[in-house]
Amino acid sequence: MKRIYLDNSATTAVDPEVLEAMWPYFSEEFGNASSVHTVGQKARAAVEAARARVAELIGAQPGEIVFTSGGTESDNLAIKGVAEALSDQGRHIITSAIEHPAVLRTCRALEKRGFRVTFLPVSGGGLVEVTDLEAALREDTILVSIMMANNEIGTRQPIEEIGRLIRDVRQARGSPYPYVHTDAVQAVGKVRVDVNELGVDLLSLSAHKIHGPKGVGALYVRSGVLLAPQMHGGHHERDRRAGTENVPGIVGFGRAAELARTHLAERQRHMQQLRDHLEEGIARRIPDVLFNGDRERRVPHISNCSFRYIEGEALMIRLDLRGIAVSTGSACASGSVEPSHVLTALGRDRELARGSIRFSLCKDTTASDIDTVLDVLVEEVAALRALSPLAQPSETRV
Amino acid sequence: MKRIYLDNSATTAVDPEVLEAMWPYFSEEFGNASSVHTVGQKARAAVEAARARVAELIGAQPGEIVFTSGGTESDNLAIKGVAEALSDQGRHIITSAIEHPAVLRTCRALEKRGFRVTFLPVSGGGLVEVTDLEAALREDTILVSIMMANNEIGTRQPIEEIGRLIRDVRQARGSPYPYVHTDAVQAVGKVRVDVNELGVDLLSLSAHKIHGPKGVGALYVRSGVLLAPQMHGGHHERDRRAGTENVPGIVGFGRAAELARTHLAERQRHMQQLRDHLEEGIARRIPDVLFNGDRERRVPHISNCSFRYIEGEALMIRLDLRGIAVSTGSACASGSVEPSHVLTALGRDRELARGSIRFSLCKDTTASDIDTVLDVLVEEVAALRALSPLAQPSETRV
Amino acid sequence: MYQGKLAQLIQHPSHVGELENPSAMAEVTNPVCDDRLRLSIRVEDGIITEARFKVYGCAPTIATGSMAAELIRGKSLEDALRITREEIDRAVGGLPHTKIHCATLAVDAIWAVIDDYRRRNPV
Amino acid sequence: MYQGKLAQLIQHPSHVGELENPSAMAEVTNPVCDDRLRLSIRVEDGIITEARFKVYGCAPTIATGSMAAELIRGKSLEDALRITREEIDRAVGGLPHTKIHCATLAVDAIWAVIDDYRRRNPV
Ligand SMILES: Cc1ncc(COP(=O)(O)O)c(C=O)c1O
Ligand SMILES: Cc1ncc(COP(=O)(O)O)c(C=O)c1O
Repeated sequence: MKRIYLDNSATTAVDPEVLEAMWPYFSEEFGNASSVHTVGQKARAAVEAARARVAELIGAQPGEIVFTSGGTESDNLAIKGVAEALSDQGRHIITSAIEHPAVLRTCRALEKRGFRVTFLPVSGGGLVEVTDLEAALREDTILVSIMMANNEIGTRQPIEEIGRLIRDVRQARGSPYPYVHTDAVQAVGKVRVDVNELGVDLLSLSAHKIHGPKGVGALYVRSGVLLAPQMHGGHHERDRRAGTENVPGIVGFGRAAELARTHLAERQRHMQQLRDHLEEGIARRIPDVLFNGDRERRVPHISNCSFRYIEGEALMIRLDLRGIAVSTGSACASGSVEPSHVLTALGRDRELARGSIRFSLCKDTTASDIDTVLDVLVEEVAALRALSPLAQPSETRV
Repeated sequence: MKRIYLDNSATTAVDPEVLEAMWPYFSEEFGNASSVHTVGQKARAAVEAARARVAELIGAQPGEIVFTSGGTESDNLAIKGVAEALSDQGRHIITSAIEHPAVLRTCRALEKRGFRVTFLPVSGGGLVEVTDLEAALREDTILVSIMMANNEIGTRQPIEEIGRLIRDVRQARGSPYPYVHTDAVQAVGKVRVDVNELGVDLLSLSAHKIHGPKGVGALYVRSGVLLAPQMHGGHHERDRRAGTENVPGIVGFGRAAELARTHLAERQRHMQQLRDHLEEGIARRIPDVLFNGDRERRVPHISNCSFRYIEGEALMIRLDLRGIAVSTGSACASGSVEPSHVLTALGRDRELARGSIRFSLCKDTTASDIDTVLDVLVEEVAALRALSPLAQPSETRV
Repeated sequence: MYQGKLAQLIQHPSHVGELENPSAMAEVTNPVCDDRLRLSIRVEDGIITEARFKVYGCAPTIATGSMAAELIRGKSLEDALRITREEIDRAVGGLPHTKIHCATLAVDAIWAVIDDYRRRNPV
Repeated sequence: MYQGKLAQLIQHPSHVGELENPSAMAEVTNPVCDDRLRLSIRVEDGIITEARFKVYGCAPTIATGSMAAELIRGKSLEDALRITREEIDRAVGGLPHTKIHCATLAVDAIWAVIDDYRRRNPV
C-alpha cells in the first residue's frame, strides 16, 4: 500500500539533503563545540554556520539566535525567561485562547507563580482582534505572546499590527516593555517571516516542522532583550541556554533553514494550490462539511474541516488503514475525549469539534496524492455516516 | 596527521552501530511518536523499545525513564523538579562543591528563589565524606544531589553509602524525604550503575557520553517520586517533559545503552588498563607531575594531572597541533582565567589548577594511541618548561 | 495502531444499520467520551435472530459494535446477557488498553436492548 | 583553532630562553589571567642586538613573545618602543579576538625591558 502523509503539521520527514549535511557530525566530526581543540572547533564552526542560516531565514542577526531542544523549549524559554527577567516591572502577560499547549501550559504554570495571564478570545474564524489586545493591555503588562500561525487550523494572526501597536504603546510609555513574542513554529518555512517586519522581540522556531530533525529548535531574542536563562549549566549559547550543543541537529536545522529560504516562494505556491484543490474537492463531493478557521488569512499547508455526524478519530483511523495519515482535533484516550481547545474557542459545538480532521501538506505532497485522498475520503465519510446513529437516513448518501 | 582523541569525557563519537539504528527514523519512519496513525505508532514503538533499553542499563523500569535533551536538562529537571514539588516540605538542598555546572548553577538559581543550599567540601582526593553529609542534614532537607563520578578527575562518590544513610534517615523520620539524586553522566557505561543498589531516587544520564547522539539524555525518576515538570506543553513523557520526542536521538540512545550494557565489563577493563598504562608512563617519564583525585575510587576512563611550571591551555594547544585532543581545567577567554572549581576544591593552588590536563579514554582508544601520546607529551612538556619563567634551569630537562 | 482482525472489523464491520420494525432497540452513550452505540434486534421465540448496530465514536467501537451484533445472533436473551467485556475484547482480537471502554459500551448496549425488549414484552 | 603562521610560531618559537649577563631583563604579568612574559635583551650602541623570551601562559603568548623578541632585534630603543599591539597581532598572523591580550602582554614586556635598561643606564 502506498502511504500518503498529510500530517506535516505534526512533523515532517527529514529532507535527504538535510540528512546528508548532518551525517559527518555524528561519527567523524563529532567534537563538542565547547572544546578548544581542533575537533571541537570544527563542531563550533558548523554550529555558527548553522546559526547564520537560521538567522537569515527570519531576517535576524546570528547573535540573536539561541538554539534549544525544540519549539516547546523555545516557547518555555521565551515566556518564563521574560517573566523571570521582568518580574520587577510587572506580572501581567497577554496571550490567546488558541495557542499551542507549549504556550498555554507555560502561562498556566506562571499563574501559579503569581503572574496574571489574559487569554484573549478569538473570532469564529480563529483570529485575535487587535482591539481586544489593546483593551487587555495593563500598566504592568510585560509580555504579549500571540502565535503567528495556528497549528490546528492554520490561521495567521495579525502579528505586524500587534507589533506596531506595542511599539506605539512603548513609545507613549517611554518603556521598552511589554515585549512581543510569537510562536512561529507553523509559519516558518511556509510564509515569509521577518522579525523586523513583524516587529517582534522573541520568536520560536522548530526544525522538525521544516524537514529538519526532531529535538532542535531556536528562539530568536532581539539584541538587548532581557531574558533569564531557564536551563542552567555551562556557558553555552552565550549563557542563555546551557547544555552540550546538539551539533548534528543544529547543522541539520541550518541546512533545512537554508533550503526553506531558497525555495520559499515555490513551496508556498505548491502547497497552497494543492490545499485549495483538496478543499474544492471536499466541498464539491462531500455534504455537511464545515471548514474551520478563516479561509483567507492562513498559512498554505493546513486545512481543517469538520464532517457532521462522524467522529474524527474513527475517520482518521479508517483513513490510516487505507494508507493516509491525517490528524484530528479529537483524541480519545482511556475513555475521555479532550475536544480541541482551538475548535472550542472558535465556537464549534462538541460534535463538530470531535468530527474535525486536519490535513497538512508539505513540499513533497503531489496532486495525485490529493486525488487519491479525495476518493478515499468520499468513501470513508459515507461509510462512517452509514454507521452513524446521528445521521438521518436521508442525510447519508453512499 | 593521525588524530588521537583523548577527550571522551567532553563527548564521544557516535558508534557506527548506533548511527545505523538511528538512520531509518530521520526520513523513512519519521513519524511523531504522539500521532495515533501508523506512521506515528512506529515512532512510538521505537521510542518505547529504546526506553526499555535505557532502563535496563541502570536496573530501572521503563516507566521510570524520562527522556530529555541531555544531561544538563536531566540535572535541571531533577533538582528544580524536586524543589518545586517539595517546597512545602522544606527548602534545603545538599550538594557538593565539585558538581558539574548543570547541578551547581541550578542550585545557585534555586538560592535566588529562596532555597538554601549546602555545598559540601571534598577531601584532597575529591571525595565527599558521608559524615559531612550527615552533619549537613536538616529537618527541612528535601534533596541530596551528589554526582556519581566527577567529570574532571573521575572520582567516584560513595553513592551507595549515601543512599543507605538517607534511607535510614527517612525511616527514622517516617518521611519519604529527602530524595537522593545523582548525576551519573560520567559513570554510566563506564562502571556498573544500578539504581537499586545505589538507592537513589533520581539519576541523570546523557547519550553523547556513551557513543550515542548529542542532544538526548534521560532522567531516572523512581516510581512514586514527586517531580514538577519543568518543560510545559503537550502530554509527552507521561506529562513529565513536554516537547516532541527526538525519535532518532532516543533510538540512538537506546542502542548505545544496549551496547554499553552488553560490553560493560570488557570496555571497563580495556579503558582502565590503558589509563593505568598512560599514568605509569607519565609518572616514569615526566618529573614534577601531580595526579589529581583519588587513584583508587574512580571511573576507568579519566586521568587528570598537573604539570608544574606550565600552563594547561598552552600544553593542550601544542598537543592539539600534534594531533592529540585533550582538555584542561584552565580555559582562558578574553584575558580572564577561571581556574577549575574542582581542582580548587581539592586544594590545588592556582598554578597547579592551571597546569592540569584531563585525558579521557573510550572503548576505541588503543595501546598504540597511548604510546604515541606519551612520546609527544614528554617532548611537549619539556619544550614548554624550557619556555617557562617559572621553572628553574635545573628543573627543565629536555 | 490497528492490525489483523481488529483492523479488519473496523474497516469491514458486519450487521451495520437498523432493523425495520425491530423487536427492540436501544442506544447507549459513554458518559465520558460521548461515544454512542445503537443496537436493534429481532427476537423470535426467545432467540435473537437478527441484530444491527450503528455507532458514533472512536474506531474500535465499530469493531465491538459489530462483534456484539455478531455474538448475540442466534443466542437466547439469557445467553446474550452472559456475554462479557473480556469476551468481546478477545473476539475482536484484543483492544489497545486505552480502548477497553469500547468493549464496555458494547456490553452496555446488549443489556440495554434486552431491557428494552423486556419492557415491551413484560412477562 | 590555530593554523598557519600562528600555529607555526606556537610550535616553533624562536629566541627562546634567557641571555647570560643581559643588558636588561624584565618580566610582566597579565593581572587578570596571570600570564607571564620575561624578556632579556643585549643593547650595543643603543641598538638591541639580541633578545630572548620565556613565557608562562596561554598558547598565543608563545607566539607573541617570540615575535616581540624577533621584532625588537636590530632596532633602536626608540624604534622598539614604537611597536604596537596591532603590529604584533599582524606579525603573528592574526590572533583570535579573545586572545588580543597576548599581544598586549608582549608590548608591555618590550616597554618594561627598555625601562629596565634605562634604569640601569641613566642618561
Ligand atoms: C505552534 C506550535 N508551537 C510549538 C510546537 C512545539 O514544537 P516541538 O514539537 O518542537 O516541541 C508545535 C509543534 O508541536 C507547534 O505546532
Ligand atoms: C557530570 C556531568 N553532568 C552533566 C553533564 C551535562 O550533560 P550534557 O552535555 O548532555 O548537557 C556533563 C557533560 O557535559 C557531565 O560530565
